[in-house]
Amino acid sequence: MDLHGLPILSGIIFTPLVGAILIAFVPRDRQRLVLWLAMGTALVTFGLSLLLVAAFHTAAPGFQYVETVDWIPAFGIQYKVGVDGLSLILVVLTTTLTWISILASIGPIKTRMKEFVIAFLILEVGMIGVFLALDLFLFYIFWEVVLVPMYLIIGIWGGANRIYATIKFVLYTLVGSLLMLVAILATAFSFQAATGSWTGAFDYLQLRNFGFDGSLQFFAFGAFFLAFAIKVPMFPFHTWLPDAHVEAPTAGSVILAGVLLKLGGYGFIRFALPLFPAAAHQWAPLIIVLSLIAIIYGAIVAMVQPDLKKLVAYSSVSHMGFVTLGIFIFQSQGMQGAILQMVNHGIITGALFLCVGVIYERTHDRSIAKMGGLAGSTPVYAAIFGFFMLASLGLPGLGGFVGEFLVFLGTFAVSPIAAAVATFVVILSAAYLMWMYQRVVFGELSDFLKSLGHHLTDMSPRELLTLTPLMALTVILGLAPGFVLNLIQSPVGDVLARVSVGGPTVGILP
Amino acid sequence: MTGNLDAYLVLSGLLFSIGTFGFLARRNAIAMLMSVELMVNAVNLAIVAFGTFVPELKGQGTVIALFVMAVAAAEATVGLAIVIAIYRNRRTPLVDEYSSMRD
Amino acid sequence: MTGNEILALLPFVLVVGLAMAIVLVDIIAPHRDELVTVVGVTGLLVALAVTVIAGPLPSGVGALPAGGQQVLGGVYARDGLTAFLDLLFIVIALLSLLFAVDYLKPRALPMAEYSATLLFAISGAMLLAGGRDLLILFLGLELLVLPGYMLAGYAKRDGLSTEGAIKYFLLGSFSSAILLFGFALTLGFTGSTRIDGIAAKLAPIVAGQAPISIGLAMALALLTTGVAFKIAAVPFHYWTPDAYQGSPTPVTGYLSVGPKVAAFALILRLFVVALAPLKGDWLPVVVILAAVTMTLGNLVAVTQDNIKRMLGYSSIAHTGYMLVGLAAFAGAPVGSTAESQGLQAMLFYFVAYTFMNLGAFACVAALQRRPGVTSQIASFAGLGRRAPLLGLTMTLFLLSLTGIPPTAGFFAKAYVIIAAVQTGGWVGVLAVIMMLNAAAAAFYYLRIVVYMYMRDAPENARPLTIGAMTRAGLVVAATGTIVIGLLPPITNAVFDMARQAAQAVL
Amino acid sequence: MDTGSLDQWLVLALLGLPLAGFGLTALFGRRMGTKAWIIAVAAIVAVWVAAMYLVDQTLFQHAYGDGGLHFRLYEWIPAGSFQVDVNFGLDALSAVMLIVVTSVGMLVHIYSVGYMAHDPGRWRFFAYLNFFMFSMLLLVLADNFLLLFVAWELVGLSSYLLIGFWYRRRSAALAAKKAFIVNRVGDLGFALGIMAIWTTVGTLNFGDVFTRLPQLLASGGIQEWQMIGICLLIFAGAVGKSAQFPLHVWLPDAMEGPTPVSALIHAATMVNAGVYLIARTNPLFAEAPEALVVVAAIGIFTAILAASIALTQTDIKRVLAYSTLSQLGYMFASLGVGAYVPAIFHLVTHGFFKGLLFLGSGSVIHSVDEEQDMNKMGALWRRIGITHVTMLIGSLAIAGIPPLAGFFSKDEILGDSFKNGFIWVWGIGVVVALLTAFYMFRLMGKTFYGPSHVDPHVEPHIHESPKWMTIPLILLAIAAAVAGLVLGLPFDGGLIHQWLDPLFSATESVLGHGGSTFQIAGIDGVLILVSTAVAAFGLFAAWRLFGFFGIGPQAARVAAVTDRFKGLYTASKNKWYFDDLNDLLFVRIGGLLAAGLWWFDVHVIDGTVNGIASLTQSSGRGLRQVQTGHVQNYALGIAAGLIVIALGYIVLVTR
Amino acid sequence: MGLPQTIPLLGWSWDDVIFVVLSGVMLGSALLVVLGRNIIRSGLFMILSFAALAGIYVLLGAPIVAAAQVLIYIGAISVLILFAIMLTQSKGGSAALTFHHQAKAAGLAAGLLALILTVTVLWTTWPEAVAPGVAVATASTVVVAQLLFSNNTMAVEVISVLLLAAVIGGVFLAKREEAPDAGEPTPDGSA
Repeated sequence: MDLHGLPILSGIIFTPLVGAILIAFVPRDRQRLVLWLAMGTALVTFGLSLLLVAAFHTAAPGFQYVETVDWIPAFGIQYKVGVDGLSLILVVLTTTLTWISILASIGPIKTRMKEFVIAFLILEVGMIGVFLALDLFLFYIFWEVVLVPMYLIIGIWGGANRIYATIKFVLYTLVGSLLMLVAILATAFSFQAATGSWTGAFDYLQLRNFGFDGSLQFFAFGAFFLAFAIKVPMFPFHTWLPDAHVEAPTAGSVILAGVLLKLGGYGFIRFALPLFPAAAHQWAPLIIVLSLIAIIYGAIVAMVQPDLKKLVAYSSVSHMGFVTLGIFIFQSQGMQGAILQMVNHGIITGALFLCVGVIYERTHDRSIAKMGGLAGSTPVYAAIFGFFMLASLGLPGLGGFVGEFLVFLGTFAVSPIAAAVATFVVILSAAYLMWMYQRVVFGELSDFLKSLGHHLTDMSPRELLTLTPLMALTVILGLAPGFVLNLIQSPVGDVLARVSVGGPTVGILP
Repeated sequence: MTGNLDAYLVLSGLLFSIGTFGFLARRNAIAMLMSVELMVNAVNLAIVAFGTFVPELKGQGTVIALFVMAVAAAEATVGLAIVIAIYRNRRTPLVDEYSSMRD
Repeated sequence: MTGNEILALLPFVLVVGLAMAIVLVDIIAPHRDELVTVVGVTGLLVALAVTVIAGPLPSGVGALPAGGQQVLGGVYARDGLTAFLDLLFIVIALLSLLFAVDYLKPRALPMAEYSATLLFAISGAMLLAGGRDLLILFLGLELLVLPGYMLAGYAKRDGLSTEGAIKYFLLGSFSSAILLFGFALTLGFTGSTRIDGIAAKLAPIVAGQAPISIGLAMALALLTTGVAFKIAAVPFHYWTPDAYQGSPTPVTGYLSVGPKVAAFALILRLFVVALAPLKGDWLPVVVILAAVTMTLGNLVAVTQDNIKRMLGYSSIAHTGYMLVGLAAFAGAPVGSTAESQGLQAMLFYFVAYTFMNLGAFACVAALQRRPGVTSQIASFAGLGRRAPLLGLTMTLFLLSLTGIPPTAGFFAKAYVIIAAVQTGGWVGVLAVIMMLNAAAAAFYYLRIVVYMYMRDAPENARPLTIGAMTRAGLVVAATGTIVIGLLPPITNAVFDMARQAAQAVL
Repeated sequence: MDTGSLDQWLVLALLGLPLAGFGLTALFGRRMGTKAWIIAVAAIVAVWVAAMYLVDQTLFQHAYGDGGLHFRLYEWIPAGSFQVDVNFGLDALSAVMLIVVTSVGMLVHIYSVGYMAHDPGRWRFFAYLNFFMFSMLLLVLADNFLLLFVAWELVGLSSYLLIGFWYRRRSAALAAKKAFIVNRVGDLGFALGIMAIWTTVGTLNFGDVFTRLPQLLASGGIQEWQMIGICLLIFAGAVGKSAQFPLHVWLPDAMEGPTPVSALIHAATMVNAGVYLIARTNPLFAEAPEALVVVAAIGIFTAILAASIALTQTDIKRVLAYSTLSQLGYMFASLGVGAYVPAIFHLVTHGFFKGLLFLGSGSVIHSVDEEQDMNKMGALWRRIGITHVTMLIGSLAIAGIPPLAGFFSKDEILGDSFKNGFIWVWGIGVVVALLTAFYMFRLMGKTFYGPSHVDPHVEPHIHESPKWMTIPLILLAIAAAVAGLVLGLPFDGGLIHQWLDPLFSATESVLGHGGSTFQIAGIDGVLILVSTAVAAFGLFAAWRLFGFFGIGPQAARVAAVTDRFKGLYTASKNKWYFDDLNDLLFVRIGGLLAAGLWWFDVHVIDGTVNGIASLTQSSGRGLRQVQTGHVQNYALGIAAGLIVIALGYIVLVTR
Repeated sequence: MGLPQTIPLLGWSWDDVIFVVLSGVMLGSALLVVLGRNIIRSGLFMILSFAALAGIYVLLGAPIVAAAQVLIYIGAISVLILFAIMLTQSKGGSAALTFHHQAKAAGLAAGLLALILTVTVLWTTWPEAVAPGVAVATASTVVVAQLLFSNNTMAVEVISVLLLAAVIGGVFLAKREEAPDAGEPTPDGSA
């Protein structure tokens, strides 16, 4: 299938915006209509992204469906979007999680539903835009567009300490991204200075073929690193995450964990590495060490969390450590694993947050200590929660495993010691997840839960509807990750060719 | 001495400094305003001196000095009006008692 | 005077005439605020149209001879920069008029004197935009600031207003005297009152044909201090918070934009043209001023609970950002693109800043329509619910002030940084400092959003009505803020104008 | 799939049937009530039939030749140069494993119908059991390391689910978690081993790895220490799954699961996976004899360690669990000394008799109202005859009394150890044999003979188990009785050797063993006599102390013996304090570390962030002091600024 | 006249003498303006200072400026200021507390400024055309008038606008608000 000349990418990017504008005109009291419109928009976007999947030429290298419109010709800034395998899967991840999140919010969000869905749809615009932008300026704009709706989602619909959390989130993110803006502009200028023209100065496709000067690379990479590391988040820039997750409403957490954290990983692969390969090599040892610390550290700290969401948040720190490790090990399997891990983490952690949300809906509490014995009273919930718990700890056969393993494998090929350190986390993650699961699900029904009486119901059909697709995806990605791996084969090859270290290094056991 | 530009400029500078001191040290709004007038006069002296000694300026110095005086007059008008307005509110001309707004 | 000369001067004349006309209208029909507003707005629209016709604009409208259309022997000239700034000043006047109506009336303050004074001030600003003679520039400056002092004290029964006014006035005249001394020394040293004449006299010094004089350094110091005061750069900013807090809110809005941009216009003529040969000498000072200004502005703004004061400090920070553009110009080699881009960025920043900052103050004013509403940030609590549209608009302005895309404020910052980075060196460092500042600034801007959306309105909050004029003004400001960011043709148009304006002084 | 032959379909059916059984039971089992077992049991019976057909094809018909049947289902992970398929292999080793797994599995399933009849969660139980069967069969049939690893972890998961089956019991939940986590420690090593293999040879398929890795070593492509490293990493996986020292701690706790689970998973099948793995990777170990020594050492140490603990335990299932550890130690020792066939032989016989013993213990427990403490049993032999007889057969078998199954396999292990030059292994092995016989008959004595200590309330209700349970017991007893005779005779040339020798001969020849012929009249005969005598002595000692068919136990002598070895006795009773050590290391110190890191996170990292924020605020607050509200101060500031700038300019200009 | 060309002994020209005297008077009275305790007396000294300055203008050959100085500064501004002083003099006015506590710092700053200004002026070569000691050309009224109405036409117009604006604003601010309608006399009428 081929979509000859249809601006499918712009369609995907701006459909949610159109939906948001439509919803803005719906009277506040027509809640149902608002919801239908929101769901409809999200599903149409989802459908469009699937259409894109169908129309995508997996075998073809490079970017497809590139759209270019001059925007600010004075600086050669363009509206330029395009899709390759890497962005494709992340776009599909985004569109999937968006409709699931909206569906999941129908019950929990009780006030200002209209504003909520508008914020959510605009958030979707930003996220998709980041994944599709091929112009650095445009990329930056979408990057920042993501910020505001998330700020509002946490700040308005969040928990008790939401304001602290949301401001922390924004300031943290801004510090990184504004420096990234300086770096973007610096690279653009460097390009302009060399070519004598602004044409193409923000064009990713041209910039990545342009060898930047060493010191510029070093500092620009540093700025990009900061922006992406904060978003990922990498140790020690991670402390906004537990706060944001704890305070965010369920859907916010889902998107935050599911997509927003991926923006950082995506940024590394798409921009930081190809644009500044030499600097990437300079920075890589530091980043690898930080990743290793994050992997172990996040897991250990997760072990003592009293709050379900905080636990999952710290587990995200640990899991996203694989992503950065896989990326910066500069090895084909490692990077493929990192991408796969991004997708898997998006699905699994998103689902875990949904699971936490389900119980929070009933108890308005998230402290592990008050839970217990859910297996008896809500068996379906316990089973699904267990499923994602296992997926999260990287049980083979489920999604999490393949990505993790590829990262470990790639790391091992480069540095067995690093791999051993990283792999050690499989024990820790089993420990904290199972410990959490045991205390929440096993045992006798806790007094606190008993006091809820008949309010402690098992999953509703709507909740099932949000989680079952994710279960299916988790299984599919575990059993047949090939379709994702095939998509990212050529982007990863390309990136690695640019950082000029590729392929497994055979025979370097420790 | 009278034929020396430097003398006039130094004189101007001294007058300017005296005005500055008055502005910094006096507490009464009107006294401060008077200090500013001294400063403006100092500048005027410099301008006139330049107008006399610098050939390119011909009579321009004089002209500018006249305008500066006019501006000073306007400034004084406005300033005094404001002083009177605030005096109605605060019943004091001492500026350092006007510190309801700070930080 | 030829017809062309008349046309070139016409916008200024129209604004002055309009001011007088309003005085007349008030004498003929006293206390007719609506009438005054209508006359004022209509007149300004006419002036706007005339300015467009007079040009020169990049679209080819009102093409003028090279070097601009000289008027009256060259003391005033209309060039790209004049046109650019005139348009901006008229818009500022227009918005300041619109926003004032609903604020002044409940406080029994007359519209006529306000409008007339405001227009006189604007006419002063327009003189700064076109003046090419030190005397004209000085008179323009005085014409700008004297009405400003009066506007600051416009709520004359209000102790804070008069207190702000007298502080503003005293310090303002002090700085005027300093600036004037600088003028005098420059004048004496170069023997010319014309800015291009001064530049011509200074050129040999730069070329190394004449020794650079210590007296000239003193002149530079006096001039720098004078203009730094007018743009409210640290450490000459002290008047800003107090004058802003005390002034009636629409006046604060005007003060935060009009005199600042006009003072920058003076800088453009004085430093960028007349003292351009010495730019290597004043660059370090500008770099330091910019860094200190934005940092202090933001740091102190973080701690403010009074929104007008907070926005006052924030406007100090914005001065710092604008200075980065100037530094980019000064740091770039003569004739390089970076030189031009620094100025373009600065000019673009003026436009964005005008819309967003005036807009933000207008929202404050709208909230304070009923006398007695304080300027405490807490008064914004629950605004998102009480007045969703007002809340949304305010959010927009705040996001723009923060520099979040795709608002005008973002592009303004981006252009400044492009220029700064392009110039490199210490100016590049300045860009980084600027971005760190922008991040810190997000804290206090977003705090207002927090109040509006994340806190509940006080129990006794009464319903909020927004006057038609304010509404119209807000629409204009909001549209400007969005459209300049979001609609590429508009962005580019503004940018082209800025480019042409910058070319005029290069 | 490459071709669609019937046998390939059958292999797939081996996996598909239990998986389908799991899915259907999980989805509908709850609604089926007491009949929830039907699907699951039917699936396993079908699997057994199919397996038997395949075993016949493999072992008797040699339908696939020596190499076995290999085929690919689909491409699983195509990650550039890392290509892993879902592919299966069926050779003699797999077939032998199939016999044990499917037979014991089927019998346990049947047994469970009776055992779990009154448990409301029986549908879950059968679903889990089926899932375990799927995992275990996948483990046996997997033809590459990664797929094996998947199965490896899935059996761990099944074990987790089944140990924690009675999730309301905290101890069960804890034991389940412990089992999984301890297993993961081993898996960590295994996973690293797999990575090492791929990094060195670029493939994970068994066949390719087994040929290429030795080649690589021969050609100098890798160093010998790398080979040893790979082998030890793989062995780490085996240590975890087969509960060898020091990862043995999970298995006794795993007895929290229902008894059929203990029989199936924690005795007959899953715990053998480690043995299977080492046997499977024998071509690699052949190149790393040093690694084999480690295997032997760990194995025999575990054997004696576990046996010593089993001596003093009072929980009937825990005795059996330690016994399992001990027997697994034997198998590893056997592998370590290069006696692969005896190891597998013992695996098979142990599968039968240990399955039998566990099921028997379940029957015992069932009869005394779920009591597991042997101190509250006694004199049961009259009341539950079938159970008694079958367990007696099992005990004799494990004790190594001829001609029961255990005798043949254990004897081969000890014999080969001795003959291959591992005298120390043999020596310890003989001691273990003695202890084995002793603790098994201690168990028998305390349970079936001597006076009754059964709770008086329970006493009247003691009853023999239903047919569902006894029939599997009888079948297993028969197997435990005759398996040795069938497979092990003639010595060193029985069926098991015919099947497996081709598989291991290459390796055994590389190691330089296996050349010697069996001499019943020579050294072998002596060894047989020694081990039989030792076993008989242990049996006799236990009989004297704990009673036998009406002969009363001698409590006073027991007390005297324990008093004499007080220290050893307490240490044994407390399982040599391994659990306490683990608790200290991982729960307490680890918990402190985690709490410390969290403190670090909140106060140092986040503290820095918040510190920067508050520093900003306080510097802002400090700076706002400049704004005094006094005009003169402002003016002075301006004047000062002017002076500074003037001086600055003057310096700039005059420099 | 009968006077000698130069002053005996000193060898100064009479102009110099007058300059010195006028300068002394000007600076002295300026000092009294800023140092005096009584604000009314300060105002009066200011007038004296301005008058001396007018004399210096004459010496400089700018009689027109001198005239304007007398008319505008002494005639208008000073009177205006005195008037305002009277208006704002509260009962028992605080005559004693005229100095701010930062007076020392102010003195330091002013002294530094004076030093810098003097030094810079003296060290600078100004582009003066007239040789020292030679009387300077006076700017005749005609020249000034020509300048005013040729090059500086615009400035003239602007200054009128400025004054108008100042008056309008000044009137509004100084107007007593109790009776907004009544055209009360304001102190700034003379400007």
